[in-house]
Amino acid sequence: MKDVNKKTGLARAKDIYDHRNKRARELKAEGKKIVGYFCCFPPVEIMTALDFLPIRLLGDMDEPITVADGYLPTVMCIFYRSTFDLGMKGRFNFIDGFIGSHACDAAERTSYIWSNYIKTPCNFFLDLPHVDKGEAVNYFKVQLNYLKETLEGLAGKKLGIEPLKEAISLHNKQRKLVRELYYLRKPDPPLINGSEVLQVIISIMMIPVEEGNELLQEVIDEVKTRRDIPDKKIGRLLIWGSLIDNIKFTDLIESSGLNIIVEDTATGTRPFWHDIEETEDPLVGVARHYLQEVKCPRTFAETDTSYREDLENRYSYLKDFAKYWKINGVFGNIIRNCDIHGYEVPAVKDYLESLGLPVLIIEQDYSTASLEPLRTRFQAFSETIG
Amino acid sequence: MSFIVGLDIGSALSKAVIMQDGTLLSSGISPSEGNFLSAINSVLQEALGKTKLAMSDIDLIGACGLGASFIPHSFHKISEILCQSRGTSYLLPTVRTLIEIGNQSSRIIKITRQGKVADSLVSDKCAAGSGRILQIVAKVLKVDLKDMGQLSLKSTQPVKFTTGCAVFLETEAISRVAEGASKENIIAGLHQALTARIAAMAHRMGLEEDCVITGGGAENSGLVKIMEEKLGKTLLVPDNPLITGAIGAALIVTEKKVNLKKEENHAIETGCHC
Amino acid sequence: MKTENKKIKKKSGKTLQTAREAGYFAKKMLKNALQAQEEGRPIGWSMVTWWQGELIARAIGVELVFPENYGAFCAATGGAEKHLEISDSEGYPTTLCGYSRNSIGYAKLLSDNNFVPYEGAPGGGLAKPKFFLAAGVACDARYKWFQALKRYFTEAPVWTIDLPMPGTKEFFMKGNKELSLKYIVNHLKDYVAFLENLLGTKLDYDRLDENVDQAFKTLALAHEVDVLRRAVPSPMVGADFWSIMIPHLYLPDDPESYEFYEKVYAEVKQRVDNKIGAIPNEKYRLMFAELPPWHSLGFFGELAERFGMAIVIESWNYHAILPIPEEEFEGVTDPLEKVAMLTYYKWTEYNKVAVEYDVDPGFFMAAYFQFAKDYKTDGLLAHPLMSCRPATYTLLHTKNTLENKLKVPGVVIDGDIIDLRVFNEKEAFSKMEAFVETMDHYREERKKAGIAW
Amino acid sequence: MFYAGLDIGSTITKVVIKNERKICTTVIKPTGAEHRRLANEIMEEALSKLNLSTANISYIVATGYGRINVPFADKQVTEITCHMRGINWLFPNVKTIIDIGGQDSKGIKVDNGKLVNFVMNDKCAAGTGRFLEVISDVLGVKLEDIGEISLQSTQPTNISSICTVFAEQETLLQLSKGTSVEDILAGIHKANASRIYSMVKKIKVEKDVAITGGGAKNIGLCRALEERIGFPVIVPPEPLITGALGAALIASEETKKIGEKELTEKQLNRRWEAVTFFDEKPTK
Repeated sequence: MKDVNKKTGLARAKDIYDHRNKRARELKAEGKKIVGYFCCFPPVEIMTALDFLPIRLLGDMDEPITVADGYLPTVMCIFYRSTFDLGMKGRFNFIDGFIGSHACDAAERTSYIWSNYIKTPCNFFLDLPHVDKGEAVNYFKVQLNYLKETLEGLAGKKLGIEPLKEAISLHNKQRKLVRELYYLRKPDPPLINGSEVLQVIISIMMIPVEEGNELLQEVIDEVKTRRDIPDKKIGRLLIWGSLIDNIKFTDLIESSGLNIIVEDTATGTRPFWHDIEETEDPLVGVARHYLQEVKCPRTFAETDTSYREDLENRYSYLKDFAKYWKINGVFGNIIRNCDIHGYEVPAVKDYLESLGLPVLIIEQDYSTASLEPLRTRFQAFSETIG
Repeated sequence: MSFIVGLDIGSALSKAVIMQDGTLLSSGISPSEGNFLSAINSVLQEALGKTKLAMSDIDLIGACGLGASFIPHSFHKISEILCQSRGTSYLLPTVRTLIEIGNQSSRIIKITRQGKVADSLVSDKCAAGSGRILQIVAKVLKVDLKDMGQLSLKSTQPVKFTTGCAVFLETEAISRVAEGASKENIIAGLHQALTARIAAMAHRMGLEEDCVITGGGAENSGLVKIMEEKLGKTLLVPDNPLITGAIGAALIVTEKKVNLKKEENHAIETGCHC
Repeated sequence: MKTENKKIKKKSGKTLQTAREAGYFAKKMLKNALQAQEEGRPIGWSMVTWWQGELIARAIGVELVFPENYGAFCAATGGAEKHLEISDSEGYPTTLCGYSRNSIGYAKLLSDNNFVPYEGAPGGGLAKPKFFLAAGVACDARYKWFQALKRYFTEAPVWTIDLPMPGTKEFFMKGNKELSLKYIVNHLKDYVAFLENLLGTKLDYDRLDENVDQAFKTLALAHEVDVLRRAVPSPMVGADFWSIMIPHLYLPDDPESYEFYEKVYAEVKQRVDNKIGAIPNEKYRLMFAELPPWHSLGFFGELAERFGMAIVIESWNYHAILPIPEEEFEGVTDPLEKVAMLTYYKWTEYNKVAVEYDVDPGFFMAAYFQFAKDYKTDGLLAHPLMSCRPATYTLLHTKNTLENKLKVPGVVIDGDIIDLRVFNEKEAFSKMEAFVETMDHYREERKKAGIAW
Repeated sequence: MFYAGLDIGSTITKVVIKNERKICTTVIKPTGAEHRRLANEIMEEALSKLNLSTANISYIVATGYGRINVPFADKQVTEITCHMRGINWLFPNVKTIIDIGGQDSKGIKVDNGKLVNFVMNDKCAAGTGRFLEVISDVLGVKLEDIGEISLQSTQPTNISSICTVFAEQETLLQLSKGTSVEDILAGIHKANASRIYSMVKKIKVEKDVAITGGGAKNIGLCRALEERIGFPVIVPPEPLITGALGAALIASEETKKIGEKELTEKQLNRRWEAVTFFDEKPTK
C-alpha cells in the first residue's frame, strides 16, 4: 500500500478526480466487485459491508451528449442524459452491479432505461417514498431489504449484522471528516477553495471508504498547515440546488470575485451532513437516515403550517449554514430541466432574501462548452454583493 | 411518352429536372436569392432548354421545398422527406440511410429497399444544425463555399466554437480571425460543430449501410470526411447531390398520376401568390 | 408572440355524440366547487391520484377540483397564456409542467384578488382551496407543484399521498406486493386522520365503501368501452376519448358518470355491431402516446381526412383499470384496502407484459405492447410534451422497442398541452405524410416476422 | 478631476469622460476585432477633444464584453452594473432596465441605486441587435431607418421563426410574396420585442422602465416593446453611452475610496501602448 512517491492530500485528490475510474478498475483487476449507483440515496453502507466498491455514477460536462439522444429526449435533465450517454459509450463497463434509484423523475426513468440497454450482471431499482413520515420509513426499509437480498446474490454471501454495523461506522467517520473539511472554510478567506473540495468529494465517491477517510485526513492536515490559501474575495458563496461535478465550473465561479464556502448539493454537504444513527437493527437507522436526513427537495416536507413556518421547516438549515460560514450571497444552481429544484426557486428565494441574502439563480446546460457566457453573470452578482 | 418535371425550390437553390419514363433527361440549378418566381422560371428554362422541350410538352409537375408555392403552373406538392428519399435511392439504389444537409435544415432519413421512407428525423428548430452556417462563415472568411472542404482538410488544430447560434458563430468566427486563427482551423472547427449536431441526430436514428449524404453539405469534402470520422461509416455522395429532391418529386408525381385515376379526390395545388 | 397570431382550431375532431356531451363533467366540477364555496363547504385542489385520494376526500364531503384538468380547460379556451406569463414572472422556470405554470399564474391572480376568481377567468375560475391533495405517483411535479402553490394560499395545508413505484423485477420480488399494499393502507389511514382533523368531521366508512363500489362499477364499464374499441374499423377516436375520460378519471364515484358510460357504451356498441368506423376511410390505426395538443385538436380530424389515420387507443395512464380478478378481493372488507388495491393494481397492471417483452418500466410503456396487438395498430404517434416532460422520458424508448420487438413504427411530433409555440402543424403534416410510407414498410416487416395482424 | 468610463461592446465602443458634475465628452466608434488597439485610439480621441493628457484622468473603468482587453483600465466592471449605474444617474426612478445590445439583451432590476436582479440572453441572436442587423441587411434598408419605416406599417406580418437565420428566410419569402417592407419590419420588431419581453418578464417588469443600448435607438422596437409591456418606456437621449457613463461614475467613486499615493501609482503603471496579441492587419 505505502510507497514513497505516492501522491498525498490535495495532489492525490486531484489525481483521483482526473482519473475517476482508475482505482475502481485496479481493484476490479484484483477481483473486487464494483457497484455503481444513482444519486445519494442507495446506501453505500450495504455495498461496503458486502465488500463491494460503491462508486457514484456521474455525468461529464466535457463530453458532448450523442448516443443518449437515441434513447432519452433532449427535454430531460441534462445530467442524467450525460450519465446515460457515458454508460452507453462504455465508460462504466467495469461495474458488476447497477443500483438505480427513485431520486427524481429523471433518475427513476433513466434507471429503467439503463437496465434495458446497459446489461450489468446485477441491477436493482431502489424505490423511495416521496414522504418521510409514518409508514414510509417501514416501506423504505422493506425496499432496502430487497436491495440487500439482490446484492447478497451478487456477493454470493449473506450480509451479517456486524459487517453492516462496521460499514456504518466507517461511513459515519467519513461524514465526520467531510464536515471537518467544510469547517476549514469558516475563516475569511477560506482555507480551502471550491474546486479543491469538489475534487476531494468526487474522489471519496470513487474509492473504498477506508482510502477515502485516509485521503480526507491527509487533506485536512495539509490544508490546516499550508501557506498558499485562497485569495480573499467579495463574495462568500453558498451554493444550493443541482449538483456540480466539474471544477471548470467552480473555477469559473471563483475567478469571478466569489469564494465558494458551502455547497448544499448532492455532491456537497447533502450525503454527509448527518450521521447514521446506530440502531439495534442497523437497517432501521439506514432507512431513517436516507429518507429523513439526506436533504433534497425530492422528499416532500410537511406543510400543515403557514407559508412562513413552512419555509422555516424546509430551509432553516440554510440559515444555520449562512450564519456559521458568514455567507453573503447564494447561487441557486439549476441544471436545466431539474423539476424538483425548479419548483423550489421562488420559495427558497423568499426565504434567503428574507435573511438579507442576495440570490443568483442560473439554469445551466451542464456543459463546459457553455460555461464561459456565465462569467458575466457571476461577476455582476459579486458586484451586487460588494 | 409523357414528360415529367420535378422541382425542388429551396431557400438557397432552386432545382429542376425533366424525366421521361423514369429516366433523367436534364436538370437545372439556380440560386433562389429570395425571388423564387424568377428562380423557378430560370431553372425550368435551363432544364427545358437542354431537352429542346417547351412547357406545353410537360404533362405533370411535382414539387417540394420552401418556395414551391410560387410555381406559376399547376403542380403536386410533395413532402421534402419523400422526395429526398425517392430521389436518392433513384441515384443510389443501395441507400438505406440518408443524411441531407440542407440550407434550412438537416435531415436523417431511413429508406426501404423500395426507396420509401422507413423513418425520418429533421432539425428545424434553429439554424445551428443546418448547412446555412457554412454559407455564413464562408462569407466571413471570403472563401468560396466550394473550397471550404479542401481548406478544412489542411487544418492543424480546429478552432473550438463556444456558441451553437449560427449568427453568433459568424461573430465568433470574425474574432477568431482577429486573434489570428487560420481560415483552415476556423472552417475545420465549424465543421466539427456542425457535424457534432448532425451526428447526434444520426445516432438517434441509428445508421444502416449504405449511408448517403446529399444536399449542399455533401459538396463539402471536408465536412463529409469529418462526418465519416464522427459516424465511423463511409458516406456515399451522389454525382449531383443537389437534385435528389427534384428527381424524387418527379418520380412521386408519376406514381401519383397513376393513383390519380383511382382516387380523384387528390387535391392539385396551384401557385396563387403571384 | 407567435401564439397571438396562431388561430386556435375550433374543429374538435370528436365523432361521438356522447363525447360532445362529456364537457358537462368538467364544468360540473368547477360549478360544484364555486357553489360549495358559497355554501361554505370545503374545497380541495387535487391531483389525479388514480382514485386513491379523491374517493376518500369526496366521501368525507370535500368538493374536489383538478388544476391539471383546469390547465387543459384554459388551454382549450385560450386563457392559459396569461397565467403562464405570470408564473414566469414569479420566477418559476419556464421548463416546468405547463399545467402547473397555468395554475400558479391563476393562483397568483386569485390571491391578489383576495380569493375571488378574477373577471372572465376560464370556466368561472377555481374556487379557493381548503387544502391541497398532492400525489407522489407518476411525476415529481405532482407534489412539488402544490407545495409551490402554498406560496399563494398560506394557511392551506398540502397532503402528499404516495404510491410505491417499484421496478418490474422488484415488483415481483417475494412479498413486495403485500407489503406495498400494507404501506398504502396505513398511509391512507394517516390521510383520513389528516382530513378528519382538518374538517372536524369523521369519515363515514359505509359511504366510502358505497362510493368505492360505484367507482369500480364505472371503471369496469369504461373498460368495456376500451374493449369495444378493438374493433376494425375503429368505432371512436382519440378526440372522443379525451372527452369521455373525464368522468372515469375524475368522478368514477359519481352515479352520473356510470349513467354516462352506459350511453357511451350503447353508442359505441351500435357502431361496432354495424361496422361503422369513426372516420370515413380508415387506412391506418395509430396508438397515441401522451396528452394531445388541446389547442389544436383539429389536427387529428385532418389526419383522418388526409391520410385515413385513426387514433384507436391512447396512453395507458388515462384509461380505466383492467378488471381485478374476483378472488383477489376475498376477505377484503376494509374500503381503504379496496382503494389501495384499485390504485396499486392500476399502476402495476402491465408488469406481466413488461416481463413478457423484457421492457421496463411496466407503467407508461409496457401497455403499448399489449395495445399494439389488441388494437391491431400500424404505428405509434408519440407526442413529447415540452411542459409535461416526465411523461416524455420513456417515449423514445417505447418507440425503439416497439419497432424492434413488434415491428410497429413510431413517429415523434413535438408539441405541447398548453404552449402553442412548440407545435408546428405544417411540419407535423409533412412528417405524417412520410410516416404513411413508414407504416406501409413495417406492415411488410410484420408479415415477414410473422407478427401480422 | 476627470474620470473615464470605457464600454467595449460587441459592435460599438463608447467612452465617457466626466468630472464631479457633468459629462465632459463622449466618443462612439464601431468595435473592430482588435479591442486593445481601439481602446487606446478611442481614449486618445476623447482626451484630445478636451485637450487633456492621459495624466489628467484619475481613474479609468472598463466595461462591456471587451473589458478584459483594456490594458490601461484601473478596474473592470460588468456592463450589467454599469448600465444600472448610468441609468440610475440619469433617471433615479427607473426600476427596470432593458438593455438591447448588439450581441445580447438584458433585463436589469434596480432598487434605490442597487442592482437587485438581472436576466440576460447571450445564447441566441433572437432578441438582440444582431437580429435586426441581419434583417435590415436582407431588406437593403439602413439599420438606423428600420424603426421609422416600421411605424408606417398597416398590417404587420407574422414572423413565426425564432431563429434569426430562419426569420431572414421568412423575410425573403414575404418579400417575394409582395409584402411591403413596412409590414415586414413591423412584424420583425414584434417578433424581436416579444422575444425580449419573454426574457425580462422573468424579473417582473415594474415602472419606470428604461430601454438602453443600441436597440433603444430603434423607435419601432421601442413601440413594439411598449405594446407588450403595457405602458410607456423611457429612452435616454443617447442610449449607447449609459454603460460607459456608469463606468465613469464608478471610476469617480473608486477614486475617493483609494488614497492619493495609490492613485498616482496606478496612473504611473498604466500601460498606454496598444499591446496586442492580435494580428495587426485589420480584418474589415
